[in-house]
Amino acid sequence: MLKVANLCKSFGSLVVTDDVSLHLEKGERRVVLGPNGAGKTTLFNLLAGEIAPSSGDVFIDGKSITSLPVEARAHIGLSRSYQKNNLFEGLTIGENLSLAAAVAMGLSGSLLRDTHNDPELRKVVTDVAAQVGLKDMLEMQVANVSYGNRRQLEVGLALANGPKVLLMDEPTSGVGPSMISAFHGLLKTLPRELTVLIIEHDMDLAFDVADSITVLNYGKVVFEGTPDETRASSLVSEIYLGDWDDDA
Amino acid sequence: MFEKLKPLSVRATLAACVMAAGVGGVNAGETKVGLLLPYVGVYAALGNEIDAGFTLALEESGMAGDFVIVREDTEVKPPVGLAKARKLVLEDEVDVIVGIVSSGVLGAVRDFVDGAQVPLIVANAGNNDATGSRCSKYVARVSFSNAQINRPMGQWLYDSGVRTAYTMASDYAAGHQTMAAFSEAFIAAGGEIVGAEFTPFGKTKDFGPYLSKASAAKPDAIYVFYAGGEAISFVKQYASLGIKGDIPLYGSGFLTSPLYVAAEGPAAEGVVTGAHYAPTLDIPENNAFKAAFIAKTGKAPSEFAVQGYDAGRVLVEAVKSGASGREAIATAMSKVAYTGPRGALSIDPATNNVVQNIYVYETVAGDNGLTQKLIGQIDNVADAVNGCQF
Amino acid sequence: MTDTMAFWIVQGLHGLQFSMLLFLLSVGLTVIFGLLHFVNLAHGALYALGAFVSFSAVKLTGSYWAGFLLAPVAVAIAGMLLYLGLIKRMRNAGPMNQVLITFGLIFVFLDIFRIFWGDIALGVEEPALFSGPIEFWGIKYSAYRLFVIGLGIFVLGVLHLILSRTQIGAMIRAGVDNEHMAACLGINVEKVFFIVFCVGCALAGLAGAVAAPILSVYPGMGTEILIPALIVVVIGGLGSLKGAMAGSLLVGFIQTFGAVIAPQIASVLVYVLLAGVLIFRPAGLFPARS
Amino acid sequence: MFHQTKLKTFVLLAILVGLIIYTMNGSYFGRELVVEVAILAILAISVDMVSGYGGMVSLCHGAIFGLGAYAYAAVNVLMGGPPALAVVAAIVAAFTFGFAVGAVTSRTRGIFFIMATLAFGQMIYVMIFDSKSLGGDDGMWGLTRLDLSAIGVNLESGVQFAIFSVLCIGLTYVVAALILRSAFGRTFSGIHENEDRMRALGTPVWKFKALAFGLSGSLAGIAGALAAQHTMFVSPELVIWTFSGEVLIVVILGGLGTLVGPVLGAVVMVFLKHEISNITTYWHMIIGILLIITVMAGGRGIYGGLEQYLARRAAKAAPASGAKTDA
Repeated sequence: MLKVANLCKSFGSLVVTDDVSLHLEKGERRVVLGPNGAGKTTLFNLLAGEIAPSSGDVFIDGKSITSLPVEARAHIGLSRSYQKNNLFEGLTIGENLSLAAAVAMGLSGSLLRDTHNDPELRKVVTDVAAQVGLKDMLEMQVANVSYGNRRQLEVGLALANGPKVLLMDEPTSGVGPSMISAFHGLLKTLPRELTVLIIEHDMDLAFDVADSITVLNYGKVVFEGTPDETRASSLVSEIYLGDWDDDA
Repeated sequence: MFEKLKPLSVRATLAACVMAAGVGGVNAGETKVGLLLPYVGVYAALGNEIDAGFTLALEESGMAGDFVIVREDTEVKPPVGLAKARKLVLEDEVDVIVGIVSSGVLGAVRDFVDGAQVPLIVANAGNNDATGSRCSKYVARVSFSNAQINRPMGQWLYDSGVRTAYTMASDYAAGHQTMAAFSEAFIAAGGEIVGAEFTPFGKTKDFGPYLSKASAAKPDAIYVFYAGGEAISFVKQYASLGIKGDIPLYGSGFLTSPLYVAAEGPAAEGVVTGAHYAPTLDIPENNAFKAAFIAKTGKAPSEFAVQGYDAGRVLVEAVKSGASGREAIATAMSKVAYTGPRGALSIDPATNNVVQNIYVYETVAGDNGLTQKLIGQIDNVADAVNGCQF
Repeated sequence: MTDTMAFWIVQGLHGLQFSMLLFLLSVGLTVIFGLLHFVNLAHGALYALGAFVSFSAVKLTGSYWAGFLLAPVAVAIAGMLLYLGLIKRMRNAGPMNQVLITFGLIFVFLDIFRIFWGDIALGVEEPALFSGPIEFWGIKYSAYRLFVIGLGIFVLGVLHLILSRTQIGAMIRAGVDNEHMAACLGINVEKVFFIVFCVGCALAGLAGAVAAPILSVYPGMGTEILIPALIVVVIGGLGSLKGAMAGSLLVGFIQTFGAVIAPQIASVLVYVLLAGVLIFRPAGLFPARS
Repeated sequence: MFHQTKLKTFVLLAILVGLIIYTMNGSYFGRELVVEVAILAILAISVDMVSGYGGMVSLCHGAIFGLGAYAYAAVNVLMGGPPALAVVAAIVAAFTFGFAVGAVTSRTRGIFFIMATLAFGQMIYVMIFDSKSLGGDDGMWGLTRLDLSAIGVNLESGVQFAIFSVLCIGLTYVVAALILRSAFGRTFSGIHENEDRMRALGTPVWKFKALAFGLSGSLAGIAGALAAQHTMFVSPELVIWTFSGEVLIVVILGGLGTLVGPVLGAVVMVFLKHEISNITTYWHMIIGILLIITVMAGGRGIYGGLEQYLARRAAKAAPASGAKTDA
């Protein structure tokens, strides 16, 4: 479903993504691990098209999307959430979700339909809101809700965008244990055919939800395997023990 | 839209407020005049000169009490001018409109006054068409037409020995009409136009590139049409670039108008221009006018003040002849003739344009700054009918 | 020297002279832009103020140089008042509010000029030292215009030296590059802003005083020059000395040679250039910040 | 994001009815003022649509407006076309230019955008001024008004034309409101809120900006067609850049991003200016000072202030309710 071939990115002499290759099957849940500065977010930016790679290719469904701009990738079904909240602060949660859903449903350019009162779209919005636990907060303005709710909305926007491949950048960053477990539950309820790539710090979550795990260090893929293999890998624990202060 | 169509009344002077006694207070036999002039914007100074000349004419006639004046500001914007003209006619119900400085405003107002059958005495705007193809029984002009001032200059330049000329003018209707009239006459007399340039109107700050081009063509003379701020820049740059020493400069009188010539300074000395008025014209009518104008305003009159004065005189003469009401004034104003500050003056019944003398003068240093030395005079210049049909 | 060559050299000098005038005007605008993130539409009005002050100074003293010296000082004082009264408070108000405030100032200045100096265009004489034309290599050219060209190059040199060699220059460069970083480094950003704003205004006043003998002086002169100056800033890139000079030269030469070679399309050429820059280099040719 | 509240509906209807009553009872000159209000209000609505809801602060709407007026005149006078066709031409020309400006400037933000619009507006001015066929400095005259005699309306009559103009305000408002509450309009507001995220969600941002600017331009074109019919004359003064700034003043005065506020702003501005200029020819200065005070006060405009006042009163009456305004 998502294939990354020999992706490289360097800023001047600094190589931040070094010959990364990945292959995700349809429906696969893959977690990307790695210490701070390992180039995880850069990899996501490359996949989403927000920065251009120095070399290498990205494929979805066997088609190269390397030269496509951000918005075209989103149209193909590549959706992402951000590590730092990137929301429509001045709007309500419902309005946020309906903006994303309207794009997915091909309505966003319509001059005739009012997405706010469109039953079809309204249903998508309430479904996604229920999924991420924001069902009762649709009328709240984003600027007035808690940080945790915003993290939920961050994921909600990506989901409402109708993805085939979902990139989630540390969805649980900075939230408390109860929300982590709620998020945990959410991941399990996602449709099985959805391909998900998650950057995650919480090991337990990673081992629980992942079908497979990729470990990045200094921009390179240093390990790839199942959760059990990862747990057993001395290399992985070395990287993590050696860089313990990653609880950002 | 408030900038463009802003119709409002501006009382320019306190004296005006006294006279504008209010709507409805007009006694039988009184004539209500709408004075339509720019009081803000680039032509505000012209508007004030014309206003002063006009009121002087009414006061001098001793009939000031017979007129009620309503002043409106055109802001030199045609849509505003039109809105004000409509207001004067429909709301104030004036008998006659006087004024209009820019041809743009005149173009906008012409159809309206023609349709409403309200006489209009034009006190400046010189577009040929207003007394040519777009002439109207209701529109009389006491100022000048662009062709009228410049046509005689073609022959005059040739007669004074100029064989080749390079023309330069602002790129708008007045510039084109001016140069067409001059060039036609100059060529007919036997001269040759070796180059012509129209510079972007209102946007040209630096005439250097054009002046250097003109200088490179090595003509006997440069003949130009510039007015106001452009005239000041042009004359100074002409001198500063050293072209003054090589090629003499001629033009229509606005180039060295008394209103602006002081700002041009010594650069203007020796420039020869043709105009319908020269302040130094030594006839009793002009001397009396100058004295009265200085007594009233404290400064010497320009050609614009004279135009305002003559607009007032034409109106006074028309009313004196017994005219009262719109139709009668319109008919009477085409028949007016008298000798005023600029000599013999009459309205041409065929076109409603003024018939007047054109004076050629050189700007020279005098005791109190620059003054005008008369060096030529062409009498009774009248425009051709140019398709005018009433 | 052939006539043709002399002709093109003279036209080149015209272009250079106009460019230098634009440079004096736009350099203040662009540095204020780049450093304070403040757009001052009244910059043109300050230029006009410089011209009017110079007119009055010349009239009172009879010497061009009185105006030449007084105009920048007077306009810098006006700028100081504006900064303390309005601009300091509006610095973080967003571009639209800044545009509106300074747009309001244009109106206010226009009427101030009318009240004090009237509606009639005024003139200032060239200084006796540079009066009339001088001849060199068989070329005759205005001495005063050569002075303007020299002055522009001189100001460019001084500004370059200040920016590259002095403490305050380093502060300005740091501030343009990254305001927060500069503040962290212990630079008194407020003070730097104030100085830069006043110097920018003084240069606008100088431009007005210098332009007065070439052009005429009238209330609308500032509004008319504003758009070319803004175009210079956009083309050159915000906050950069190099950009201001490059933009001024481009606009100056395009206008001059456009007027000579292709007068029909000359007036549109600058806008075509602007559109091209906006499409291909939206941050201008030499943006100070990468 | 746009919401048509009851307060908006009420204020709009109150203004329109008020203007119509004023027209019926007013003098000739009062009717001129009403038409002026209408033209300014329509233009202010079109500016608010992109500036208030899309953050595209435009200094070229005056030029688009003038372009519309000239397109009307060109079809009506030069080609002898009927006024209805000329209105269409005005809208199409204004849309096309607006779309082009929106597309070219879609990558620029903030002050760069403002200055780019200023320059492109000025380009239109230069082109119109330099165009001999469009009459250059003299402009064009002899324009005719729409013939609505089929529905018993005679636009040659001052009263009927003024009422027609007022109805045009309502029509423009409805069109702008429908655009803003459509999926397109909401996406456009989303771009204003967070352009990068909107792009990441799959929105080709430049198309939305260009189309929104084009649609807003076509409303400005309607104002242009109305102005051309009002004076039956066009001249380059219509296109002058300071007018764009004045429209922006009206929008701010009434309340940016409220859609009905600009209509209110237009009414206040026209009548205020009329009153001030009766007193002094230095009215530019007074308007300028008023503008500076308005902006410095950091207010949300007249309508924004009204909304805030009512919300506060409602909050006092029912302290527990967390009513949300649609600012």
